[in-house]
Parts: sequence; structure tokens; C-alpha cells
Amino acid sequence: MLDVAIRHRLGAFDLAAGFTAAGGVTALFGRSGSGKTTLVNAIAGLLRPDAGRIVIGGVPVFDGAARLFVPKHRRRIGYVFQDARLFPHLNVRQNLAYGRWFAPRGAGDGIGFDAVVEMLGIGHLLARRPAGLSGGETQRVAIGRALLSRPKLLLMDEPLAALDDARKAEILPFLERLRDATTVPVVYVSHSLAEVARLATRVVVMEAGRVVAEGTVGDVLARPGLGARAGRAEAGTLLVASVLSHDAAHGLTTVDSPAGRLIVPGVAGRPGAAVRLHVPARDVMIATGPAPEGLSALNILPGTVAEIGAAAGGSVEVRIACGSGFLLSRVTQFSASRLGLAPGLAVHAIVKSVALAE
Amino acid sequence: MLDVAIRHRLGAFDLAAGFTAAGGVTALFGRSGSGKTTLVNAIAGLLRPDAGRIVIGGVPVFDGAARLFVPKHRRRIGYVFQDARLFPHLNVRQNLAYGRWFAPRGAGDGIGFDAVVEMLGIGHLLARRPAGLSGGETQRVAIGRALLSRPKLLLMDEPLAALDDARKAEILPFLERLRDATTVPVVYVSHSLAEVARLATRVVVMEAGRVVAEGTVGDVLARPGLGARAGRAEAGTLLVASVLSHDAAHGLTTVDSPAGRLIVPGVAGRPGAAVRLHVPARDVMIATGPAPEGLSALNILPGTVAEIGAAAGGSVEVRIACGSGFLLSRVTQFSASRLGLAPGLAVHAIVKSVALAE
Amino acid sequence: MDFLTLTEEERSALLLSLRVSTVATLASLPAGILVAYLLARGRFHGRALLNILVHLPLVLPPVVTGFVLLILFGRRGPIGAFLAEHFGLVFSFRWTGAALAAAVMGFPLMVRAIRLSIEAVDRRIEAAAGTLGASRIAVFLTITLPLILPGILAGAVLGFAKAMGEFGATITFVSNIPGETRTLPAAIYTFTQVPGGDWNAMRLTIISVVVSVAALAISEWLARRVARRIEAG
Amino acid sequence: MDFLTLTEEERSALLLSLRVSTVATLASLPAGILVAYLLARGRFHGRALLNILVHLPLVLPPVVTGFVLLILFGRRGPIGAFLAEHFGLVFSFRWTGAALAAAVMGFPLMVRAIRLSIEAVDRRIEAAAGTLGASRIAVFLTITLPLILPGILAGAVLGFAKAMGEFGATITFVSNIPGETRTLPAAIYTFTQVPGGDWNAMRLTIISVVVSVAALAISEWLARRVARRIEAG
Amino acid sequence: AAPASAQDRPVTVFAAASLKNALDEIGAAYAAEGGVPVVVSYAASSALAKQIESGAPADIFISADLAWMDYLGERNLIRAETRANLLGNRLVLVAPKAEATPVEIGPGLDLAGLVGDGRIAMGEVSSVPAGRYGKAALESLGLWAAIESKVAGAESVRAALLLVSRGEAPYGIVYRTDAAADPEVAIVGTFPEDSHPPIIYPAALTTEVVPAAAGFLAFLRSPKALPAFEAQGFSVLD
Ligand SMILES: Nc1ncnc2c1ncn2[C@@H]1O[C@H](COP(=O)(O)OP(=O)(O)OP(=O)(O)O)[C@@H](O)[C@H]1O
Ligand SMILES: Nc1ncnc2c1ncn2[C@@H]1O[C@H](COP(=O)(O)OP(=O)(O)OP(=O)(O)O)[C@@H](O)[C@H]1O
Ligand SMILES: [Mg+2]
Ligand SMILES: [Mg+2]
Repeated sequence: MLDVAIRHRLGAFDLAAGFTAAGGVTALFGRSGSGKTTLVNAIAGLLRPDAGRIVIGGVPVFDGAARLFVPKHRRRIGYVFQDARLFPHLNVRQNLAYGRWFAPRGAGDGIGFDAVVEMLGIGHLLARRPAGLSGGETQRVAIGRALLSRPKLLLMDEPLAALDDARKAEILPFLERLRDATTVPVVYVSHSLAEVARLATRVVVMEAGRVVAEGTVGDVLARPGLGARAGRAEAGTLLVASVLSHDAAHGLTTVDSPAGRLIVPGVAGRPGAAVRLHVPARDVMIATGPAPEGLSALNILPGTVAEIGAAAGGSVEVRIACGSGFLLSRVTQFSASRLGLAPGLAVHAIVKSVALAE
Repeated sequence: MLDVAIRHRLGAFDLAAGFTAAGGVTALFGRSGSGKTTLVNAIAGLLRPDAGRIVIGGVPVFDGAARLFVPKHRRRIGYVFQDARLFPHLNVRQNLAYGRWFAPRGAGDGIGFDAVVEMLGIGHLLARRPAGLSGGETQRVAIGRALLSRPKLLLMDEPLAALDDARKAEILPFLERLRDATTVPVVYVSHSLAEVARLATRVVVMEAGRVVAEGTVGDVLARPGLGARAGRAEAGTLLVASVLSHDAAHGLTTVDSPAGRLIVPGVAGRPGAAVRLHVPARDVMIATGPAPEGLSALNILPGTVAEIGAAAGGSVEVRIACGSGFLLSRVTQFSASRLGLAPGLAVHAIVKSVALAE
Repeated sequence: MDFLTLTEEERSALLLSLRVSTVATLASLPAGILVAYLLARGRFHGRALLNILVHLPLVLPPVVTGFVLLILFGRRGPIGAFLAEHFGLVFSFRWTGAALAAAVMGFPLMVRAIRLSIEAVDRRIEAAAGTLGASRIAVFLTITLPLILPGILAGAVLGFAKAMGEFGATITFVSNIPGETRTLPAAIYTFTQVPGGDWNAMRLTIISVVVSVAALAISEWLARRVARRIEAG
Repeated sequence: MDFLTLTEEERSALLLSLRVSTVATLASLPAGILVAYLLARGRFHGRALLNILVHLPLVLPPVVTGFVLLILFGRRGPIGAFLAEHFGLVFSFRWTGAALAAAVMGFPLMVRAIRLSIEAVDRRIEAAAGTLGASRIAVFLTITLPLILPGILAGAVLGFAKAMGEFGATITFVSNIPGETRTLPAAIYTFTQVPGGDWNAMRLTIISVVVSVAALAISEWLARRVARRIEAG
Repeated sequence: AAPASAQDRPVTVFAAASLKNALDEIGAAYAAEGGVPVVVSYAASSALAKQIESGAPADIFISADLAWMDYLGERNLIRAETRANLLGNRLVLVAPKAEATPVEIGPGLDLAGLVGDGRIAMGEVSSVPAGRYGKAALESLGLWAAIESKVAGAESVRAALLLVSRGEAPYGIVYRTDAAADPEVAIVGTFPEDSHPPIIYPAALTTEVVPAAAGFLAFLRSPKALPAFEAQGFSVLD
């Protein structure tokens, strides 16, 4: 659906990056100044790369060799800019509706205006002009504007950075539904591994204008060393599980995952539906000896130590084979040696239940 | 050092808020649109409130009744704006140096230029103009510009929102040192509880233009219900501990805290020095029965259940009395009933070691 | 007030001036906006030439501009003959010629004001409109144009004021025919050329100033309204 | 080239025009910036009056402006007499008077261009400078002024071009004295008033246009440089 | 002015713009004879008169009509005893050369019929001297009422002439001096001298003059100036 391979020079900065994405959410991940916005700008047509090729939905929109450059307004892209770029002379309602004026008639109904307004909590702002909006309000309107333009491709450059967690928690499920319900591919720039893990189907990791890792979320997040690259001890395991049953009274869902049966907070999906779980490595403890009892942790899975990563900053990442899958755990070096962890050792992985699902 | 109590109307938005801060970092916390930026603007003198009083370092800078309004350039404030507001016609070096031109001669050397540039990682940008900077680069220059103006008060409006975690991890210790080494009070607007917990001495929680909670970090963060207000399950316990010893080989520090002896990753402070620890409630598990063994968790503290909070979203917050202090733990309702948790029950609090310190 | 009691002839000069200035301003505005846009944004051959051409009426003594207009747009002039033949549009000795002269003289002022506004527009916002599907023309109409309204107003009021005061090119091009091309400034000029005409010249000058001040006030008021709409939430 | 071989008198007119236009532009620029700032930002009594005053030379027929100058700044005029007595500054029938007339005629154009630029400055950036300790004047000098450079350049070139073309007010105020007040446009005018002068009028017109075009080109080049410095990283 | 500098100062003449060609030539001739240098400021008579009124450094004023000389005379700004009528001119009817047929100018002329639905170009009838003379002539011939609505008043005689030579107007009333020099127009008739007030260019010394000024005024009235004036078509009065 999206195929990018370009080269572009900006002063001393040299971008030579590419990736492919076949629907779903592709996370662009990388440190400040690594070239994420530049790459996204090229996809949107705001910038004409020096060379390369960009294909959206099978249609080439840029081809350096063929001198092809489809202008931005014909690419049908919904772009949430890092700097919101609302239209100052239009009120919020008009800003939101702007893209609709230009969407072709046959573009389908797209997402409903009211649903977006409600989800973003901007109903009370509709008559206001952008100048008086708060940082978070501005960002939400920008998201709405892009969503409502019935795009064939969504580009979101740190859309949630200015938002509080409660608001994020309202918007993220919406984006998930968007990802699952429509075929619109999304390129999502974020610094937050939690967001990436939750939303992304693929992750592209950038560094100094180059793509240094690309793959499915599970692959890339579990790859040792991403922690340092992402800048935080937040690597983890991504599991695709199927819903078994709900415990509505306690607000829990039991799922079947490759690593074993897990109890997850929240009631999500009908029985049989597939859900995605992210288990941060730092939320997985290891217990040696018999299965521990009387713990508040709901999920204690038997397994064996598969691999112990290199030590970094006093801690190590341990891969535990559980069921037919793996779990990544991060423990201090001190604990690792105290517990005598070694490949082959039978252990229990203790997963704090509340750490799942996000 | 800072005493604010103002009232101001902006369209339909009514701000009536105030707080006091006596040095250190005061976190302004609240959902998008709650009035944080407006309050900070009033302190900076960008906005003349309808009524009220603002006193900075004992000097009134605004007094509605006395018709006193000290203009912004005489308030000696370093303001990191939510929208960076760099000077487009000056290069990065000139942007950084701008405040220095106007600082009074006797204002002391302040923080060193090179140190700030190094800490923010913007050395390679000094000759560049703001227009080409990436979002994170822009934000870092804005931080540097405010820090270098030798202010008597620092106002930081979501300064780290656009930054990756690695960069945050470099800047936060710097701000901590600033807080500890100077007497410059800091007002810090943030959505991130982790940042707030780490930096703040006081927390002011805003909602719809009103202050709904104010107090020390420990107080406010431990207060049940803040989770919902902050928008995320990230309440926790703040402990002031003193360093006992270091284990340089494993990169661990042993400290003495009100809740008991703890092992903390990282080597921080000389023996005897005071350090601040934040223990997120979600990183504290509860074990009934005898002290669990063979766990990778380094810290297992005996205690008794002191209080069980109201259920919210399928989980409850449990206050555990440990030593002379408390620890807050969040467990699922299901676990709470399964373990038969009740006030007075003797338990062990299992603190995942890597969850400390941040 | 005796002072402001106008003779029939003076009233006709005032009305004519109002008509000429209004028509000159409104008719040249679209061209002014287009040329300003081309100069601000265009990258084409002849841009420099266009720029020079637009500035010419400012540089040339008005009499020379009048001569040039006469040569080009007169009955026998290449453009004048063409327009008269194909569109029945005659300038010579008509009020339309006075309007043309006024428009030409005000054009550089109008274009410069609008151009400055266009150059101040944040192009990132235009780019945002582009990603939302707006073509270059649509971006111009829905984003650029509303944002440069203050500049357009400034340009229009400059053009109008200039038209109210212009007389050198006008009288050279279309003479000074009462009721047809004798605008207020032409009437004022006439009075200044005869001994003892000062009093009447002053009266008419004051009337002309009052009209222009009114136009100025309206434009300022409109500009403030526009600015408030953008600034306030 | 015979065409451009100037007589002694014509050369002196050209040099005089250059001097008059340059001095008029440079000397009025600070006042133009100040007035533009006051009009764009000021909230004071008399702002409307100032605005009208600035626009007057645009509205009035140049001859009237010339007469007003003659009455005010002439040897016997109230301001003229005062300045001559206290500062030895004499305008009447001197090239300084020509410069004054040119400056006055160009002033509305200059002010409007600068004012538009000032109105386009992002006030949040000025506020940021304020929090960093810069007083209102310091903000103006270090932030506003550099940001409005394109507008100042535009205003200066408009003023210069106007000065190169202005003759109505000049000839009325300070006459048409060779070597002292006979500027290029006055010389052109004189040629148009006699049989056989057309050829010479055209020659001088072309010279005047060439000078103005050069000024225009310089200002455009400078403006582009300034814009590039801000836009590019 | 201080006596010393008064000696050095050239003679400054304020003269109607239409005299430029002749005066430039005469000034050069005067200098060649060893006279003091002469500088001439050419502008509309009205502007020059008002400038002299407000203290312009003019030594000699040459007006294009009597009115502005009278204006200064009433204000005692000229030396009445030096005032003299210097030059005269004639009023002619012109047409574009190609269409020119001579006409007899008299009370029976159907000028309006000749002009048809075109315009007759002349100096503005209330402000430009040539226009005033032209109007007077037409009135005395009884032609004014019929032609009044067809008059295109120009800013100067030169502009009126241009309208005819460009073919904008089929007829024009201008000075003979101007008409003679334009190859595109032909004189189709001359107005009787008694049909309008005499066309007179008066000259006079102003009240504050350099001593040499009288010399140049005398030179202007001497036979040596004659050829230059006559070459331009003026009649020299005395
Ligand atoms: N005109 C330019 N000249 C030189 N360097 C430039 C120019 N424009 C951009 N750059 C550099 O290119 C790099 C990539 O910028 P980009 O905006 O793509 O980064 P990013 O990955 O989006 O970062 P962030 O997370 O901070 O937004 C930056 O280091 C930036 O300074
Ligand atoms: N001119 C105005 N008219 C009406 N409402 C306004 C105006 N200016 C600001 N507001 C409102 O005031 C509220 C507070 O804004 P403020 O910028 O202080 O929020 P904030 O707490 O900083 O939010 P964020 O975290 O999103 O930056 C917002 O709801 C905003 O819409
Ligand atoms: Mg970016
Ligand atoms: Mg804010």
C-alpha cells in the first residue's frame, strides 16, 4: 500500500531512507532530528526529494528518475502536522470541515463528523477560532481535521504529544478502531513506545536519516538494543491473543496467547476476537523454584530461560520461552546472578496483570 | 518565593486559581484546557489578570487592587513556551544568548553556555536558524534560551513533550541539579506523572480553571482519585531516602527509606545524601503468606494493609504501612478479593527494583 | 454652511470623482491581487519586467504617464482602437479614461501593499490546505485571500486615495471636460491657476480630504474587524 | 551613444535628483518607521489624526501639497521661519526643499508598507523577547526591526521611486531653478512645455526610469536575501 | 542678500514654461557677450507668482498672461516702472495634418459642425491663459454657445496640441508658436487679433534684485533677443 525509498539533502542533513507498509499502522520511531518529519513531508508531497520513489496504494506519486511528482493536493493524504497548522481565519468547525470540501464525491462517507468531535472532546470549541485554543485543544482539532478529510493515507506526526493521558486513552482506541475498520494505512510518528506498541503493525526505526530497523512490532520491539535506541528501558513483547471469556464483574478478560493463558484488565473484544497485548519487559519478574503463591499478580506462567542479553546500565534482558511464544523480562544484573539465571533454567514469569493491554 | 492568586476571564473560560511555592519545582498538572498555560502567562506578565495578586520572591509584580503591573521584561523570568517561539531571524547561538544581553550585570554567571549546549545536544545547531530545526531541536533550543537568561523564576510549559525519552533522560537530571543547586523556583507544566514525581517538590492540580489539589508531591500523588484526574494509573509513593552504600559492580545503590531498606538501580549520591524515590503504585505487588523467595524483585518489604481505596476501572489502590512509611499499590479488584485483602492483614510489598528512582 | 454649499459644477465634479475613484479601485483590485501574487510567488520569465512595469507610474512624472496612456489607449492608440472596435470600450474624453488613469496611477501602491501581505502569509498553513486536497487556486481562494484581507484593504484605500488626488495623468489623457472628466482634483487645479481662486481651491480640497478620510476610516475599521476575528478565539 | 549623452544641465538635474531622492528617502525613513509603528501599535489620542495627516499628500493634488509646503515652510512661513532662525535650516528654493517635498509625497507610501509589515509580525515572538528581559524599545530594535526589514525595504523603494518621479509639489514649493531645484522630473516637465522638447523629455524619462529600476532591483535583491536568511536553516 | 555675494549671484528669471526654448538661447547669448550668468526657473505662471509672493529669489518675472503680473503688482512685489509687455502671440485653429482644410474664421463659421461628434482641444478655459483667450475669441465671434459642450480643456497648450496631433481631437485652438513646431498638425486658420484680448507676456523686475538684473531685462528687450523670440513664433512687442 505504501512504498517509500528516497534520498534528500537538507544542509548537512542527509536523508536516505525507505520502508514499505501494507496497510495498518506503521510507526516511525527515532530520536529527535533523525529525519522522521522530513520523511513524512516527502510522502505528503510537501518536499520534493532529490531522488527515489514513493508509491501510495499502487500509484506512484513521486519518481525521481521519471520526473514524476504528484502535487500534494492530489495525493489525498490526511496529515496531522507536528506544529498543528490550523487555519487561523476559520473557526474550529470550518477547520474540521475543510478537507471535506475537496474530497471527491465518491470518497464514501468516511468517519462521521459528530463521532470525531465527540471522541476528541472538542464539541464546545466548534465556534471558536484557533488563536485562543490551548496546546492540547489545538492538537485535537488538527487530528480531527486530518481524520475528516477522507484520506487514502494518514500521516500523524506525534499527534498525541501535547495531550494528557486521559485524552490519549480516549483517542488511542479510536485510532485502533480506525486501523481495524478501514484500509487506510497510517504512518505514525511517535516517541512513545507504549503508543507504538499499542497501535503499530510495523515499526520503522530511524537514526540520523537512515532506517536502522524495520519489521513487525513484535520483532522490532523485542530486538535487543532497541531500548537504547528508543532511549528508554521499554522494550517488551507483543502478543496476539484471542479472547476466551470476560469477567464483567471484575472487569477482566481471559485470553489465550502464544505464551499461555493470561488475565487482562478491561473488557475488550468478543470471545474469539484477536487482541494485541504488549508486555513491557520491565513488568515481567522472574521467580525460580516452585510456582509462587499468594501474589497479587494474576499471571504466573511457567517457562524456561532461552537467552540472556548483554548487560546494559546494570540490568539484563532475559528471553523466557513460555508455551509456544516468548516473554521478554528485564531484571537487574544483580538479581540475575543471585537467582543463577542461565539458559535452560526452569522459571516462572510473573506478569503484573495491570501491565498488560497497553 | 512565589505567591499567586488571580482571577481572569477569557471568553467562556474562567480562571480563578492560586498557589504558593517556596522554591524548588512546582508542578502544574491538569488536563488539556484546564488553564495551566493561562496561569503561567499571568505569572510571566504576558497577560494582565482581571484581579488578584502575584508575588515573586517577595516582590509584588501584579496587584489588581493597587493597579500594579510590572511589565514582563522587568520580571526576570525564564519562560519555556509551549510553542517554542524562537526568534526566526537569529541563529541558534543568538537565540540562546538573547536573554544574556538583558540580564543585569550583577546577575551572577548563572549556568554556563557550554554546559547547557552540551546537555541539550544542540552544539551542532549553533549556526543554524530556527526555520530548519526539527520539532525536538526547536524545543531544546527554547529550553536553553530560558535557562541561559539568568532568571529569578523559571516557567516551563511542557518543555519535554516533543522529546524522545533518551533526551528526556539527559535533561531531567540537569533540571534536578538546577533545582537542588540554585534557589531559582521552577513552575513546571507537564502531563507526565513520571516527570512530575521526579522533579516536583509541590504539585498543583488544576481542573477547569480551578486548583483542585495542592501540596507536596508525596501528598498529592498518593491521594486517591488523582489517577483519574491525571488521566492515568500512575499514582505512587514518593519517598525521601538516604544513601547507605553503593554496589558499583552491579550499578546498585542501597538506601534507607521510611518504608524500609531498598535497593535502587543506578549509583546516585554519596553515602548519607538524600535521594528521592518514586514508587509507582502499579509497580508494587502484594504477597500474602510468608515472604516469597526466589523472585527477581530485589525489594520485598513486610507491612500491613492500612487502607483499601474505592474500586475504579477494575482495580483498587491499597495503602500498605511499611516501616514508618507507606507504600501505595494498585492491584486488580479480582486479586484483592482472591487474596482476601483487608485492613490489618499482614502482607509483603514486592517492589520491582527497576521501577524505582524515576 | 455657506462654506460647503457647492455649485452645480462642483457637485458634479465631486460625484464624478467618487465614481472614478470607486470604479478605478474596484476594477483594478482583481488585477492588483493577481499581479501582487505573481510578483510575490511567481518564478517566471518576465517577472522582473512586470515588476518594473507596475512601478512605472510611480516613477514617471504624471504628465508622462498621461502621454503614454494617450498614445496607447487613445482613439488611435493600438490598445484604444482595439478595445473600441471589439468591445465598444472608449476611454478618450470619457470618465472611463479618468478611471483608467486613476487606476494606473494607484496600481503600484495597491500592488505593493497586497504583495507585502502575501509575503507575510505563513506558507506552512497553505501547505496544510494543500494536503487536505485544495488545489493551488483553492488554497489561494480559501486561505491566502482571507489572510491577506488587511493588505487588500490597505491597497484599496491607497488606490482610492490616490485616485481622489490624481490629476496630472488624468488631465493629460482625457482633458478636463466638465461633467465628464473634470474630477475634483482637476477642478482644484483649475482654481489654483487663477488669481483669487485659492478660496475655492481650499473648499474643494477640504471636501476631497473629507471623502478620503471617510474611505480611510472605513478601511481601518474593516481591517480591525478582520484582525480581531483572527486574533481572538 | 548619442542618446544618453547628457548636457551639463541635464547631468546636474540627474545628480540633483539622485541626491534629493536619496536624502528624502533616508531622512524620512526613521520618521516613517516611527509613525508606522505608532499607527500599527499605538493606542493614543490623535492616532486617527496622525493617520489622516500621513495620508494627506496622497489625497491632495500635488500642487496643493506644494502650496501648503510653501505656506508652512517658505521663508515667511511659520515653520520655515522658525527653522531658519533656530537651526539655519532653509528649505525655500533650495535642494533641501525639493528633498522635503519628495519626502512628504513619498511618506504615505513608505508608512503604509512598513505598517503592513509591523502588523504581520508575530506578537508572541515579541512577547517571548519581553520575558527574556528586553524592554519595549529593545524588543523593537532586536526583534521587530529585523523582522520588518522587507517592509522597510519596500517602503524605502516606494519612497525613492516616488521621489524620482515627483515634480508637482516640488516645482510648486521650490520652483524649477537649474542646479538647485531642477530635478529630473522638473526638467522633463519643462521639456514637455515647449515645442520640440519631446525627444529630450523622453531621454530624461528613460534615464529616470533606469535609476528607479536599479533602486528597485537592489531592494528586491536585499529583500530576497533577508527572506532567505529567515527561511532557510 | 550681502552685497558681495549679490555681485556673484547670477540673474534669476522666473518665466512661464512656454518660453523655455527662447530664453535658453537668449541666456546663452547674453553670457557669451560677457553678461552675468542667467538661470531660469520655468513653471506655470501661477506657481511662479505665488513663489515670488512668498519670497523666492527671483529677479525677473515673465508671466504668460497679464493676470498673474497684475497679482504681483497689486501686492507691490514688482517694480511697476520696469513692467513692460515683452511678447505677443496669436491664436490659431489647428487640425491633424492629414485632414486639414483651411477655414475662414469669422462669425459665420460652423465650428460645431466641423468638430462633429469629436472634441475641440484647447487650454482649460478658466485657468490656462490660452484657454481663456480662446474662449474670449469664440465668444466675441458668437461661436461659444454652440461649441461649449464640445470643449476638451487641457492642462496646457502643449497638451491640447498633443490631443490634435494624436488625432484624438479633430480641431484644437493653440498658440501659433506651438502649432508651428508640430509637423503632425496644420494651422487651418488664425483668429482675428481683435477677437480676443491681446495675448501678452509681460516682464518686470521684482523688488529685491541683483543689480545685473536690469541689464538682462534690457537685453531681453533689445534687438539682440529678437531672432530667438521670432524663431519660436512670438511677436515682439514694444
Ligand atoms: N534546511 C535545513 N538545513 C539543514 N538541516 C536541516 C534543514 N531542515 C531540516 N534539517 C535537519 O534535518 C534533521 C531531520 O529533521 P526532522 O524534522 O525530519 O527530524 P525529526 O525526526 O522529525 O525530529 P523531531 O522528533 O525532533 O521532530 C534535523 O536534524 C534538522 O535539523
Ligand atoms: N480568548 C479565549 N476565548 C475563550 N476561551 C479561551 C481563550 N483563550 C483561552 N481560552 C480557553 O481557556 C482554556 C485554558 O487554556 P490554557 O491554554 O490555559 O490550557 P492548558 O491547561 O494550558 O491546556 P493544554 O494542556 O492543552 O495546553 C482553554 O479551554 C482555552 O480554550
Ligand atoms: Mg519531527
Ligand atoms: Mg497549555
